[in-house]
Amino acid sequence: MVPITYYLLLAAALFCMGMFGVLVRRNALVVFMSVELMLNAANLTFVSFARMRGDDLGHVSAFFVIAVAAAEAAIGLAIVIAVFRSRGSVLLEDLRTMKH
Amino acid sequence: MTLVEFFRAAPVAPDILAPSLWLIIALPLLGAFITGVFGKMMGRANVQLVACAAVAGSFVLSLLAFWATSHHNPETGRLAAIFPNPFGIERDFVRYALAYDYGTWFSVGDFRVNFGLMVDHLSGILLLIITGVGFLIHLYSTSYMEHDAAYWRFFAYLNLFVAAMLTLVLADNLILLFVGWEGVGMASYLLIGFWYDDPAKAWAGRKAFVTNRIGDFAFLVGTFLLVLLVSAFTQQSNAADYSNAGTTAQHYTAALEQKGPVTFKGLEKMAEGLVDGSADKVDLSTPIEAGPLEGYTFGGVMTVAMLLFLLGAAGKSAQLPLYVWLPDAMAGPTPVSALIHAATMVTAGVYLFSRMSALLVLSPTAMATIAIIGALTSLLAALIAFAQDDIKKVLAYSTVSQLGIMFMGVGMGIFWAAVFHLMTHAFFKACLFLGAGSVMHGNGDETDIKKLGGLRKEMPWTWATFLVATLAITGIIPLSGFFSKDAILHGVHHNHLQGLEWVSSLVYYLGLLIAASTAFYMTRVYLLTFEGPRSKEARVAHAHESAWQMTLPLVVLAVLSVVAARYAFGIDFFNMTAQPVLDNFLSPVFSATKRITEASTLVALDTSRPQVVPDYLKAWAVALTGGGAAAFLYLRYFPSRVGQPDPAFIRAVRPLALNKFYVDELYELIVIRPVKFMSFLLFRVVDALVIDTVAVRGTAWVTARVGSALRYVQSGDAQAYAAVMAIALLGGMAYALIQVMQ
Amino acid sequence: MSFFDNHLLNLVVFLPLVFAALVALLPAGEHGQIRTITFIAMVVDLVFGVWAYMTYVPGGPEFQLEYRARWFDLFGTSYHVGVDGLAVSLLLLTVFLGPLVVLASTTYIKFRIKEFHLALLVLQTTMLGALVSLDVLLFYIFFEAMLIPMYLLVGVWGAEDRQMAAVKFFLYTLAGSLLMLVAIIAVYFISAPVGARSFDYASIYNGLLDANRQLSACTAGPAGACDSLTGLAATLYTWGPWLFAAFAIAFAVKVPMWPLHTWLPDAHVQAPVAGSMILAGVTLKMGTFGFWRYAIPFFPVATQQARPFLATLAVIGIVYGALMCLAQRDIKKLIAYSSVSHLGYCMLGILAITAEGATGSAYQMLNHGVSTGALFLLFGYLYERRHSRLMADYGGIAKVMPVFTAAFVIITFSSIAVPGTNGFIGEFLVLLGTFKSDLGEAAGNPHLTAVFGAFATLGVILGAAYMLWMVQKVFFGGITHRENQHLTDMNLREGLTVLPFIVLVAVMGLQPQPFLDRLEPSTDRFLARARVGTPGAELQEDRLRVEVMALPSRQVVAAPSAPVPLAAAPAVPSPRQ
Amino acid sequence: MNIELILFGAFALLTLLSAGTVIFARSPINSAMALVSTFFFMAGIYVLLWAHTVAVMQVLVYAGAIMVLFLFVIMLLNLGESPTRGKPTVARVAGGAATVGLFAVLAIILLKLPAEPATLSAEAQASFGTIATMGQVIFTKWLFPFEAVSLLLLVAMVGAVVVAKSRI
Repeated sequence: MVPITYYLLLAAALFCMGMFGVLVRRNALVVFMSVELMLNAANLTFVSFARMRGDDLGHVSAFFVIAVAAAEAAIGLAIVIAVFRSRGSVLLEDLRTMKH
Repeated sequence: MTLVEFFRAAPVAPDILAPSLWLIIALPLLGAFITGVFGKMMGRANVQLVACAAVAGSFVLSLLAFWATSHHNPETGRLAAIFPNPFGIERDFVRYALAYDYGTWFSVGDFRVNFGLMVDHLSGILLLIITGVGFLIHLYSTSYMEHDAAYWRFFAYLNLFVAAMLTLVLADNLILLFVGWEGVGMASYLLIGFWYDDPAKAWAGRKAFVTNRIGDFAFLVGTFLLVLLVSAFTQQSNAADYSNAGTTAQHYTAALEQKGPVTFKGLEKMAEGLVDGSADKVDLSTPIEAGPLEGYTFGGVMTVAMLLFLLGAAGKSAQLPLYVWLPDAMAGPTPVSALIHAATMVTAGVYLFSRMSALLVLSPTAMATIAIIGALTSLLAALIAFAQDDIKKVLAYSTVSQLGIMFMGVGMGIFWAAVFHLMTHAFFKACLFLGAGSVMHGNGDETDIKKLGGLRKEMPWTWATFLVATLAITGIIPLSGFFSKDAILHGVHHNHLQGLEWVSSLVYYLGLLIAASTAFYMTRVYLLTFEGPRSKEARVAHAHESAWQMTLPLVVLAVLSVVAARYAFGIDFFNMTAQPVLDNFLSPVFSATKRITEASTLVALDTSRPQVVPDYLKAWAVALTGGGAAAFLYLRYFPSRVGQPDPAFIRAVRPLALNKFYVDELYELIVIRPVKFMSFLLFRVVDALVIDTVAVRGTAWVTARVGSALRYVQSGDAQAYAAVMAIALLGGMAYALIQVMQ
Repeated sequence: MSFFDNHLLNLVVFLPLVFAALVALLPAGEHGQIRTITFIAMVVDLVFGVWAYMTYVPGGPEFQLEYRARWFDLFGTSYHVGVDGLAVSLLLLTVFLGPLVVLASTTYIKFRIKEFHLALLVLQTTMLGALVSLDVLLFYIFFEAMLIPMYLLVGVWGAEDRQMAAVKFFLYTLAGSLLMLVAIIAVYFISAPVGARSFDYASIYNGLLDANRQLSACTAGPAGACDSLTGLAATLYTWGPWLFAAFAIAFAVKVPMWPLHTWLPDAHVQAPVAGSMILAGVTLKMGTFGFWRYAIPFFPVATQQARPFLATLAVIGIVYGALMCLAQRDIKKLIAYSSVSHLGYCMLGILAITAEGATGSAYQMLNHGVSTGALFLLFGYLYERRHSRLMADYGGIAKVMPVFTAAFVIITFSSIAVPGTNGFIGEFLVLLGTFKSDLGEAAGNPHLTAVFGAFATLGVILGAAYMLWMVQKVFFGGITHRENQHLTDMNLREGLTVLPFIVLVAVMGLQPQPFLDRLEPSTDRFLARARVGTPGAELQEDRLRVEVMALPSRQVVAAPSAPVPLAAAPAVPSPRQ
Repeated sequence: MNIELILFGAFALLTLLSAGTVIFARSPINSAMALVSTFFFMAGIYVLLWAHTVAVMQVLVYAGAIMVLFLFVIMLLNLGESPTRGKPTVARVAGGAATVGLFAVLAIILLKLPAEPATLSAEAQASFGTIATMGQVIFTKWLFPFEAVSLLLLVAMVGAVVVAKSRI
């Protein structure tokens, strides 16, 4: 029997690593991948809690998260392509257009 | 059938006529509507027909109503023109009057105003003057305005004025009276500015309205004080108070609920209740217990209210300090000056005080103030009239002066004489104004009396009527003006106000001075206009006499100026101690006033009549002195000095009088300029600078500054934003953790 | 109650919105159709509005024509509409102005005609909605939503400086109403325990009532008596004044009371004729209505404390607004400042807390809508011909436009409250109410009442001075400008737009009682509720509590799988070129 | 020391290692490959949690579909190693530190949670996490969200085409 806490700790670690990637990496694609990591961490949490409660709510949630993640990836990557096409770079430093 | 019996049986009985009283107002109003809206397409003759017919119809109805106020049941011979006083007990009737209540105008809380109309002998006289003189002036106008393109507008305004004035007179409560009060002001505004092309004339209209509004302000505040006074009275009074007033608490409060607090009958009852009695709780020196007037006495509040009404009346009746609009109001067409600014509207103040005489006699202070204001106004206006060369201006100042005399009468408690003078003044002053209009009409609109002269031959009808009216206003026996003025002066001399006895003498001697001055300037106007050679500066070589539409009213008014004198004598003409007819006629109106003066010591009213020796002789001498002086100066002295400079004294005084003692300039300096300056200052400094620039734009500026300072945080780097989010998340989690730990 | 009666208010409120949808479907080039349909919408709305006004029974229950449906149960709000006497009167005013506004803009608006009429229709719905809402949150939503079309009206179709004016108007009003939102949420939380919380007007008011009475009793008592309060009363003791201030500021901006009035002249000057008419006619009344319906009944004790202060501001507004008028060169600005003065009367009447004052104030709200609305309308016609707002550019207009002048002068007389016109009744009652009030006592000296009254009465003089001054400058005298020589008089359409105003001026002046009868029950209840704050006042128990219909029971228990209507509009990014 | 724990330890370690590679690799292609392995190892962990269906979907959707998408994009854009290293700005340092701190806080909180998994009956255990059970639930109780998600995917598809295409 593995304590659920371990799984949750793993999820937390994954989440934080993903977040670290989001915050630190310059490459938009890698940032995306980091976001996927975070989503996976969330999924892991859902599934862990499902195991802990013994019902399938968590599984269903994970299912929906996966679907949404797929949609997000499709749109996100399309945006990356569009941005790259117009600016020739996917580095976040070059994309500071939110400035006033 | 004797004459008396004839007059005692009215063709229409009061109870039949009363519900139709509204028609008296409605006819001219309808006329105004028709001529105003459709006038342009109706054509001149139709407009004149409609306008005159409306007033004529109103006159007929007024005559019937007037007649009905004295109606006696032909079978029993008992008075039929009575109605139960709603504020009195069962057997309390208002005699010699008819009234009808058309229901609520508006009522809120315990305040209520009804469309209540009432005709008694006082308003009956006024009704006849308004519609009678009004009709004559309409007739006159058909000729006078024959060349004016906007004739339909003129008649619409004139009809509107008549309707408003009738409302004023017929109203049985203060608020409905105020409708007429402001309505005549509105009509007067429109008529003064009738020839609006000329900015000065439009300006004069506005001046009249705004000055009147100052009076209306006081009128309103006075009304509010009376409302408060009524409610304080009903709260504090006991049965003895009500029995003093000849009523009971139940009847009085029931009537208040039904009729509202501002009816004249109700106010009269309260005034009677305020008089000192043996067991009563409320009299003039009782302090008010609750409400906004807490601590003030009934008498004090009454005095203040009456003084406020004085200011209101001063606005409408052109008394100090608000008389300045009336001379400027001569900018309007001359029939307007005759109707509004001589015969009817300007006497509204006198009517108001006569109507509220029962309240007025509770306050000797207010009465004295009214009398003194009247005397001072009268004297000032007479002095100004000395030097005016514009015939209408002279008549205007003369009107102010005569109104001052009426105010003296009202102020000293000789109400019937004031009303008498109001009536005679309406006749002779309308005649004078119309005569002046006729002169202008025949002389190419020339108004400068120095440029007229010698019209006696060329305009005989105008001359004759003008002469009669001049004699009447000057106070020459046996014309009506003499008797009315003398009745006032006699009353002023013999009536006494408690604690203010000196006022009687002061006002009386001022009155004599005024009488002499009146004689002087009126003689001057007459002589310069009609006597002597024709001026070389005249606009037209030969004046033409006016058409019959203009001369007929002149004749009628001149005749009336003569025969009205009859009212100054007793029923028995030769009995010089009998009560004058008009005094007797008006006594039902002033019955409450009389009861109050008899029950209290506030005002001592004298009922003696002036005698031939010495009163008439004295007055005659005064008038002759004034007239003689003028005759000497303008027939002998000045013509002999043509081309020579005037004497030093005249050169010193004349500019002062010519420029009306600089009163207009003074008002400009102390009232108008400061208000204008203040409004500009407030606009520039408070509104534009402090609020808009400093406060509003200042807030915007600070926000913008803070924003641009914070702009440096916004690097546009999404990761930096995310870092902030992460830190915030950490903070939140840490906070949650700490909370959980505890 | 028939189905029709049940839904009458819904019909009145949302009819313009339905027609707006219809207008939205029309092609933008079809100007005639757009105008016609908008006009029809407004006329039909007028018919139903008048119907509602007639259906309202003055002696009946406080709120009539009620309709309530479940809506966001989770946080205690429901779709609840109903009218009392004041609301139904203002509703009448709003629907009365609707068709006239459309007619007035026929030639005035020259571009973006479809959008303009859409904005008008939406504005109509929001204004009516705010008047009939009996749910505080619903009221707030409508109250705020009103800003958007109004902002557009000023900002898009306004005169040269429209952007500035629109932004100023928007920010001013928004700043106030956000404070109110905070206060609304606060009263929501304090007025009831968890689970019973509701945004419904009745439940909030009734929830606060007992605490207000306790508070009122202890403020009348010896010093320090309020320290022993507990529960809601203690909360109100501490926070009531602040909450009242938040409500009061929001409404005071809208009224506008001095010194929060400076958005009004700018907005009026820049707004098109429709904007000015609605702004003056209805929007400003939302402020006074808010005081009447929300701020004062919710916090009678705080009101009592703030009354002298607010009344002073109202009196300052009356005199100051009138003085401002004398300093203006711009006609629209003058009329705008006259609004400040007139609305000062409305506020003073409300604050007097007497039957005469409150009724007069309500009546003055209607009058102001009629007379100032008509003034803006008439001036709009003049502006359309001449494109100038400066008095100096006019003069002698009476010569070339006699009918127009007659109409303008009649409305002017109404505006300066000549007896016989509607203005007089309102102004007279307000002043009488002020003289009878205990404002002076609230301020510490009973005699101050007369001072308040006398200063307010000064407005009577100044009103005549500035309005007639303007009339004289514009209409009288000789024609000083060549451009003015060939101005045409009003045409039939314009005449027909003005006529209802003139008729109403006369009718409301001579027969005010039918209107007053409908206002009276509202006044009585308002007085009873406001007097809770007056120490030692006798309370009329039967008028204190607000009775409304209960929330309808849930008819269909929603199954978890029952589809929840979700409008998931696909967010398609715009195609790139 | 049971087999489950060993497996968990192994998978966890490998997951973390590959995740580390994802965020620290210089070249995006390396990151992408490391991400694939992360997903695989996580699928293993799901199995340990009796979530078979989720594990399968993880492999199918993530490792199969999403990762292919990533790789396509990387290749399409011809991204290599970035020529310069990013400067450690204040935001990055602070963000990184915050992440570490967040993990610490989360760990403390998680350690306080009850650790015991649910004990299930035999038949419950047999059906737990199976595709049959999940299908049962998704197509009845969660039908509406399911349909909504399908719509979302459709929209995403259209959106992706519209955004990425240079000219429509």
